[in-house]
Amino acid sequence: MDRVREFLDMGGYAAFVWPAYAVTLAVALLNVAWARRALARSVAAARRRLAGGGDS
Amino acid sequence: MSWTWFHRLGSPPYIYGLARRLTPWLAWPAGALIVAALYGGLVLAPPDYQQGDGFRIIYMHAPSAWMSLMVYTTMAVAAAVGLIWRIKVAHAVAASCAPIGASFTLAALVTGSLWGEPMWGTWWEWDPRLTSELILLFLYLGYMGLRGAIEDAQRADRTSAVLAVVGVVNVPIIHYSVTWWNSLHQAPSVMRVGKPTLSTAMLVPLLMMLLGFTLYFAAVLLVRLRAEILNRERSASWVREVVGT
Amino acid sequence: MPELPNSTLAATAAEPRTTGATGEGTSVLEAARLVLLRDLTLAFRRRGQLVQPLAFFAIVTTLFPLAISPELARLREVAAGVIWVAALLASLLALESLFRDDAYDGALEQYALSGQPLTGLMFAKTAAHWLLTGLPLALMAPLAALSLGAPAGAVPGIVASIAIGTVALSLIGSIGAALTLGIRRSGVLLALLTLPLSLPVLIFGARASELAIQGASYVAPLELLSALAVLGITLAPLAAAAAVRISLE
Amino acid sequence: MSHEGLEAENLNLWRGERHVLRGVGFAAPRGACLHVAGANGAGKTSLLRTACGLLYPESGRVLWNGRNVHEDLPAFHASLIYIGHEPPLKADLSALENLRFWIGMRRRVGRALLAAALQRVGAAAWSERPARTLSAGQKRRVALAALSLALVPLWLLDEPTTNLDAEGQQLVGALIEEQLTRGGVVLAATHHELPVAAVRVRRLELRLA
Repeated sequence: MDRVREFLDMGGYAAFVWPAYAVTLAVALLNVAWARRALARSVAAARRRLAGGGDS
Repeated sequence: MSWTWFHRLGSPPYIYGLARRLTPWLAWPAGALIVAALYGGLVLAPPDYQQGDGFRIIYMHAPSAWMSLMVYTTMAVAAAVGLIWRIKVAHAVAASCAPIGASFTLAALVTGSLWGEPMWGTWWEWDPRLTSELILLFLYLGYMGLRGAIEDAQRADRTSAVLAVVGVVNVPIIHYSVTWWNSLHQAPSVMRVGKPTLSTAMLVPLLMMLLGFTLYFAAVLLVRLRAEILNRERSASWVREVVGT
Repeated sequence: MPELPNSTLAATAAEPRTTGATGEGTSVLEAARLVLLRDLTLAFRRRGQLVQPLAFFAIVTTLFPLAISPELARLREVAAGVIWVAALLASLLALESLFRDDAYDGALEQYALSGQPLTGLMFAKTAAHWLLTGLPLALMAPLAALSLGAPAGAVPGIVASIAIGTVALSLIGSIGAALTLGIRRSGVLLALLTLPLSLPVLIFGARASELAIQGASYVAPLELLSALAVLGITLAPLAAAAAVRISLE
Repeated sequence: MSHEGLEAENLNLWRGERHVLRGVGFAAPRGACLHVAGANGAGKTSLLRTACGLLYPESGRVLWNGRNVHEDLPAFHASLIYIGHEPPLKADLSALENLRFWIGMRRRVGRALLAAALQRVGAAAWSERPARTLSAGQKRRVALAALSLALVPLWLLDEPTTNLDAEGQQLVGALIEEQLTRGGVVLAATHHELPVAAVRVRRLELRLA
């Protein structure tokens, strides 16, 4: 338990290290989510276009 | 000019299919590398003798900064290719890059600031790297602003491509001028903590992280690319196949 | 139609490339001169607009003593920065109209279809912009500098740095103006595109002015500034021409 | 195979989501006038702008004297003049000044030539007035003067007779006939009839998408 606490404490730098990791990994995960959402939207839009008829 | 050559390299259905097949081959190694590097960086690597555990921010800051520049370069190269050879897929690549690059530039700024507070004693230091990173963020914002302001998709592609190319020519000049400016104004009394010298145990996780983020970028790019290709595609036949109506 | 020499036309029709060689056609330099002349003529027909950037520059530099302190000693420390930021913004202010009228009345289209290299014509337009904003700003900057506590000895350095720096600013601005063609209410976007790219000019220019105010040698930053201007002269018209062509698509 | 004149093959052009030109092709050999007809929005202007190389078609090509125009755009542009809906006149310059700058970019013209051209289109009386004060028809006439001065083999005219009175329309016809007699090529997009002898006119009908 102490080792976990020590690890989480980051030698007193916890207030800086963990937010840095959180921000960067959040950006990384958000980018995955955004990309997947963009793809889903484009697929839906393409379906609508095709279903909407016409040749465009 | 050979149009057949264009068609093969810039063929949207071909690239779309390739992107779909390639994505998992990039995404899984990327995830594995990043997780392994996290363990290596947070647990295995010893604390820095000067900065203690604070140096571990490097494992997030350096990849973010690396992404911000690499993505911008990728974007500019794709934009130039699209501009010169009028390849739609290349413009789709450039369009996919911008939001990824901008978000990681922001991450690099935030992590840089979080690193600066314990090391320099201030949340913001007009350090040449951070300043350049800030300007890079403005360049991304300008690029996305320009793209968003133009309604016609084709014109948005080509106009923003010119901006990306102009920007990439300027990035080194900006960085040089900022470094030059910084060297003039550095107060000699402030004791500056140097970047840590990395031992092997520190360096290996960093390199893994950089590689992991590069693969990660490629994977995310390919997903976005598929979306952008679909947005640009007008001929129905192959789209019908891939979206399955 | 006695005024049209038929023989010339026959030659032109058969071989379009000879238009430049027969002596009848207009050279690039001549065409660029015409563009420059046209822009200057137009500007002087609307003198009111000509004064606007200068008045803006004067007002901004007046604001600083009011906002900081009337002590010349304190103002002297920031004088170079104030003058440069004001000059940067004043130059930016005049940019929006650089291509707007030409795009609106079809002149850009005619430039693009003139058979002349559009790059050269863009350079001429930028030169006109500099003559109408950069040069007057450079001539006015000493007044602002003196009012901010700079010594008289600093005048040559400040004039030189603003004159050379605004060349680069006009060139960078021409790219931004060309990129934002056809966008409604493009003012803020233009600033967002142009200002980050202008950063090196600001850094070297302000440094040269600062050294001039301190009475030190300002040759090094002035050389860097000149290098930027030369780089801009070679590359910026290319980018502006590309952007203009795209705006016509 | 090389042809003298302007040709287009299988042009396909999109504007945003609209498929404006669908496989349009034409041949306008020297001495011929191509009348591009069609309803508003049928793509007449787009066709002219594609023909002069401003727009890049998705597929197809435009050939001038048998060569793809995009191979050497400046040379192609030096041999054409394009006049859009609105004559490209600066509001603050006089008709004469406008003409001097416009044509001067392409070839040297002296005062005498400019004056003669303006005289011919009936602009002598108001050639010193700022373009801002001119009527739409008067501006058109200035554009006609530019046409007669340009000395180029290819004319691309968008609605050349709009805003002109009967006499002005006859003038358009006469200018086009002269251009054809010289062996020039004229592309004229209009939904009116062209005041040109029918034997020299080929008609290209664009249909609404």
